[in-house]
Amino acid sequence: MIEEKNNVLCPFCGCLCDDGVVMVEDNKIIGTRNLCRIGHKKFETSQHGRAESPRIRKNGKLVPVTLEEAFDKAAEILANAERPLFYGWSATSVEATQVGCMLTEACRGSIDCTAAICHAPSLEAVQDQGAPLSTLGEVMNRADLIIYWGCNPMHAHPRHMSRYSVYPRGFFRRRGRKSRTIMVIDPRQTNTAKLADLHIQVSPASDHMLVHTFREIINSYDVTHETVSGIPADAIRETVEAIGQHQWAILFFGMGLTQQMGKDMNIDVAITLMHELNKYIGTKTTLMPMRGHFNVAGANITICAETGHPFAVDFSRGYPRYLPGETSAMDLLYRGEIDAMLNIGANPGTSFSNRALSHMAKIPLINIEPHNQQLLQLSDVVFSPAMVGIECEGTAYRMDNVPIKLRKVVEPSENCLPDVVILSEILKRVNELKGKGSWSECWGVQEGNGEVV
Amino acid sequence: MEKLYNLVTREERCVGCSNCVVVCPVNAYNDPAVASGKGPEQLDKVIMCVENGVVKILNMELCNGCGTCVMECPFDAIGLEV
Amino acid sequence: MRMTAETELLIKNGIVYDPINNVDGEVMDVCIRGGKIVDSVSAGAKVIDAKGKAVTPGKVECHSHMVGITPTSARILRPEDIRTRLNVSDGIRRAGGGRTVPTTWELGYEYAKLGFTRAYEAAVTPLYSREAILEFNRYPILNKGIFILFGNNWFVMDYLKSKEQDKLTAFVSFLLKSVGGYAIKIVNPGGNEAYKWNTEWNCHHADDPVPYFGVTPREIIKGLCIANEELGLPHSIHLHTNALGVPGNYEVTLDEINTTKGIAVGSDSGRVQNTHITHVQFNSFGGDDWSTFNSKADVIAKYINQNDHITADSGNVIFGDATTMTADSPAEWALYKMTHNKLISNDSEAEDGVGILPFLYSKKSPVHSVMWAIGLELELLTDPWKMFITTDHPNAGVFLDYPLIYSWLLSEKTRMEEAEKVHPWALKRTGLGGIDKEYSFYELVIATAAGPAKSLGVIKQEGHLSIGAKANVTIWDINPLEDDLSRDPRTDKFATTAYTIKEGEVVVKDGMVVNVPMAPLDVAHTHVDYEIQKVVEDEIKDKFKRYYTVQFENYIVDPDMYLTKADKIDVVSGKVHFIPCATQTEDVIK
Amino acid sequence: MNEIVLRPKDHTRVSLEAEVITPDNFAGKTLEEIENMMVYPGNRTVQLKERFDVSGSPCDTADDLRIIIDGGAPRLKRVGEKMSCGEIVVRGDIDMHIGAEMTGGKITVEGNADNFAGREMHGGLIHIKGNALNHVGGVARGGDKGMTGGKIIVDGDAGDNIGDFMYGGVIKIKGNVGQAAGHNLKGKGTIIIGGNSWSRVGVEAADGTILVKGKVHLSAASLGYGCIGKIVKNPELGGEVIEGEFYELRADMGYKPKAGRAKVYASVGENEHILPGGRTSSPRKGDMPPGRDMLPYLKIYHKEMIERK
Repeated sequence: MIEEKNNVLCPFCGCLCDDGVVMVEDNKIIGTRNLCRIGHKKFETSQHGRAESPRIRKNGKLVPVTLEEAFDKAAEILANAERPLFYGWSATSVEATQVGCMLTEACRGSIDCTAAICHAPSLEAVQDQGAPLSTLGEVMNRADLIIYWGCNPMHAHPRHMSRYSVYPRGFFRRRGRKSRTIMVIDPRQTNTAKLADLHIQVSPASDHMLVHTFREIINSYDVTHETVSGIPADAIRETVEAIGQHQWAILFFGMGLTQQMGKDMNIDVAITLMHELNKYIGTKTTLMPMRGHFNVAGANITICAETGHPFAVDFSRGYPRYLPGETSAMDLLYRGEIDAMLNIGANPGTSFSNRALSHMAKIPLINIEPHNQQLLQLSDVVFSPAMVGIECEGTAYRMDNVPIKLRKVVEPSENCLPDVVILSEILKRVNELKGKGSWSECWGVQEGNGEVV
Repeated sequence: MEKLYNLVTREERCVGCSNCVVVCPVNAYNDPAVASGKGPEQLDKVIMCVENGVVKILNMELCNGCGTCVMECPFDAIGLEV
Repeated sequence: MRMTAETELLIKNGIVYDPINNVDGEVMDVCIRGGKIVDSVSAGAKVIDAKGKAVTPGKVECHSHMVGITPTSARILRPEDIRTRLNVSDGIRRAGGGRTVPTTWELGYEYAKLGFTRAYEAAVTPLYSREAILEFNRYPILNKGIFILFGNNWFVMDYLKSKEQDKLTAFVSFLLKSVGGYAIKIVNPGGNEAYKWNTEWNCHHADDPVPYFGVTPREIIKGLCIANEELGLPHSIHLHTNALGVPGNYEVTLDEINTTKGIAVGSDSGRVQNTHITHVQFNSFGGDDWSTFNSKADVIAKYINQNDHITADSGNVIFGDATTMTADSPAEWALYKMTHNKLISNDSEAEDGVGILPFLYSKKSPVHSVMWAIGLELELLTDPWKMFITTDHPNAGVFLDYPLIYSWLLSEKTRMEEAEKVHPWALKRTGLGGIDKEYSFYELVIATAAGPAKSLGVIKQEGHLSIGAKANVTIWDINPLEDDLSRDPRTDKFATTAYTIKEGEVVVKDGMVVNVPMAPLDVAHTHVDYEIQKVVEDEIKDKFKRYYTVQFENYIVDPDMYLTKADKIDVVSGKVHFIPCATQTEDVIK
Repeated sequence: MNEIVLRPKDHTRVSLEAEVITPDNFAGKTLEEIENMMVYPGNRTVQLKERFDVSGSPCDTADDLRIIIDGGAPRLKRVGEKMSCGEIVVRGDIDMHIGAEMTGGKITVEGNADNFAGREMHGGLIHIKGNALNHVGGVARGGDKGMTGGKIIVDGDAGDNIGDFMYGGVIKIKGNVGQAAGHNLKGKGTIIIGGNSWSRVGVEAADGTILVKGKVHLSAASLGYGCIGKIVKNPELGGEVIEGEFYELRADMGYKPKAGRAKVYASVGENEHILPGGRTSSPRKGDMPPGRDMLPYLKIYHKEMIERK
């Protein structure tokens, strides 16, 4: 008989919608309600094409093996590696990331999450300028100006506008869509732009110029050129005045600003603009990055609480080090320094550069991935875990860093263990291989002498 | 009195963003959860909801044909047909 | 070695200091069995020779920002801070580092080395309490608890606006139980809600109404204090008054702590006060602006000495780099306009906000020097049972520098040497020059161990060495009877304990962490009669449906997933029952 | 000048962290002691003699000791870190953090250097004859003070973020430069660029001066539209006079307390597009390069990467 599970969290995008309803009949997912098309697809196809047991590559072919053998092989690869990399952590639970940090420290490798190729520039900009942040509820209850800059929620976060920012009736915005102004700044006429009141079609790759012009007008400098990045200067002046008329504004930004030329400088300048709007114009403005994966914010926060830095942390000298440009996953792979890699909760097969993938093909690669994804051709040890949020519980962080508990909807198949258990087993074996004390000889760095970077 | 119009959905275009569900004044009036963006709880008092990722009409008789949902759907996956 | 029922420990002829039992430096033995202090021990017990060493109960940290969204956002903000102090993992300790915002593991080790066995996280927004609990589960050795922010909560202000005190009490009981909190924390009541509208708005004094809700901070403080006493919570309300860091704010402080004067204490947890005012150094400023800035520590100290319904913690300033992080976002915005350092401010829906900003306290600055003097003046003029030593870590300073504060309190000579090095205002604008009082070792133990334990309502099980108490004992390589602490206050000896014993298990030995047990988190479970709870819960569910973006069922912290290591403090009609968590304190995954 | 010669042998792809290779460490030590010093490839610890052939004559005082790394060491990091005197000569390429946080002495690199050359430097001289990559004279992420003194000369091209969060000292680059030269330039630092500079020059700079002899690709709006105060002839910068006429532009006005005093000198000959109504302010172009020719710093990347097999 059909059983309806309520308040199920959708483990896909940064919205982490927690009002999903999933219909289950004797451990089979039949349908969902309230979830968008992407969320529905994740639940619907979660039980298709799943490997029954771990697989190891033997002379070119992935052969199913027992759990014990797979754990031993994985631990042996990681324990002997000179420069292992632990990548991913964005589509798994926070508890797994905590064990992952201990595993990285035990193997003295480097840990990085998918933010390195997504919102790392936002985190770097926060480290230079700080940021005025808020939660999504504040946006629903107070915001009367929503700015989407360089992101397209109708495609990437379908329920974002209807659940949090534009259509809900908030405490102080009782008329919902009518009590809010929507502004979209995007070179393309996207579907989000169709719903906007004002669409600023900036010319590609010159958002930095536009933000600077906003700041110039606010700091009462005159704009000498008549068109800036494709927009007439007086149109920009009207926009700034329009922003000034509102009480509470929120800037959502995505890959359009972070992965453009200038990377973290675009966000640096956008945050300075937010501070100046708060200071000079008096409109309370806040900022929120549209995080992609459902737990990338959780990965950043957990790695930061455990090791002190949000991503790209290197333990090769025994203590945590953070220097994007030297220790992030892309730098290490691009220079070919990595000699063993563990990937969990991410799909580098589609998102890494060819140069990095060509190096990953040469090194032993452990992949914890339920489905058959592109990275399978390169991986040597493949675990098929229980999917977080569908087959096992865990905690995930929404795009505004609010932690919510993921629910278990169906039972996993017999050989599929949760990520936490897989990583703890590997950690136990790595400790044995390394010998309890192997990491206890201090490498000449005593506690408290701070001169070491 | 027989209705002069009919709500039509084109499921292949729908993304399941539930803009139409939330913006519809009838849904918002009948179910406070929908008024604040969440999924409907009383399915009998709501005109449409998102099921299996796409929009699905539940109670056609509640609709008064104001067309707000048609305006707010960027993929025009929902329409009014006379 | 695992803590089993019959492991025994004997601390031979140490110099024992136990203020609760007025033991001031008597040479006695302390026997420990099964994690509790007992009267006698068999011959086979392990012996620690504490001859010529001071034996004191474990210290209690009553106010510090360690876990939750605030410190972790500060860790993201300040990668340069962790580079100042780096530790390699040595098998037992995990790698980590950091000074103002250390990693969670590092905090546990360093606090245990300073002799602390219990610590409380000072400000957590209920929406983010799941993160604080997740990080506390990774916080070794110390017992822990969380203060939940109520000062700007929409539900609280709604019930106060409609004058329904019993519904407010039921709501407080529900929220503390459902998000794993221990005590009520009020920060800048009303001011953060005003800040959420505009960065310049704030509630500047006790009768300044909150926009839309129309409730004044005085009503918020009074309402929450009555709710706290009706529920009989182990700790009183933890109050951070309005107008922090503004010259002339001592009047606001006096006015706000006067409002809760008549309310009777409703709990038998051993506490006397019904209000605990926190980091009071920031709130005893005199003068009208920064040029006429002076200290009003004597007025505040006199008030606290005369009234028993108040305890406080000092919040001393320590010169050097610090990271100000507080839920008082208007104060952080004012700091931001002054210094232009990088500011993170985060407003959470229908609850409180937070502000984080790096800050440098310099000896050359007249204002910082006066703040340094105010902190010391408060401690020297107030009864140590009512004024505990903290630096509101890391707002005014870092907990690693506590021995520096002890040296300034123990020896007037060191204090005056430091006063010479700082700006002359420190002596001109405050009364520090005229005070020649010096703390004795006994008073120091009161202000760091017995006092906070009593004020926080845990005096029944720890904070003293009488029979049946938890065996949280610290042994110092200091002999207060012979060594003249006023001549040489031995800051290095205070920096690490000779032994820290946590429930009968030696955790720190000569400054090295030797054992890492996981201690439980305290959660306060209070009971309200059923109908009020039913009515309030329905109202909460309806409000959640309309004005929150998290479902009501997903808001409540699931006990069997997060609070597996939580001690339940059950309060039934004012009586406090302590129910230890089911699982023994087993080791963390090594 | 006593010399110690280190000849690199069998360097693997994993970079070797050798912050012990500084004249201060080598002074007063015999050859055996130097050979037994620890260097750190990946998470291993290896003695110096396993990766270098050590020869030469040690001496007691550091300031007349010269360390020669004979041959290319493209995977040798943190050489000359925190050195205060003496000299290091690298006959070939070198990896990251060359001369980081150094307070004195001289480093010459005859090949190319990787990122973070001269990071958070306080004094001394670094002369790179080949190309340098990003963050020359830069800052470790999150810090608020980059290079505070000393001099860096790069004969070839350089990458992005030259001298970010710079507080003092001089950076002279003869070739082209990537984007954001002088990003967040806080103190009296001076950057002299011989070739072209990519966009975002002097963005968020509060003080200090940047001189670009070649073409400045436009992006920072304030730069392009700031008041073109005057044309300066032969400005005197970094202790030397530079011939030629330069527009004196106001770099990013920033709102920081001592903001708006940063100056950017762009040569008159090649930068007429900066003037109001100039060519690149046309709507279509924006910040994209005129043609799809290889971006200057990408050229550096590929050349380095191909050689570094």
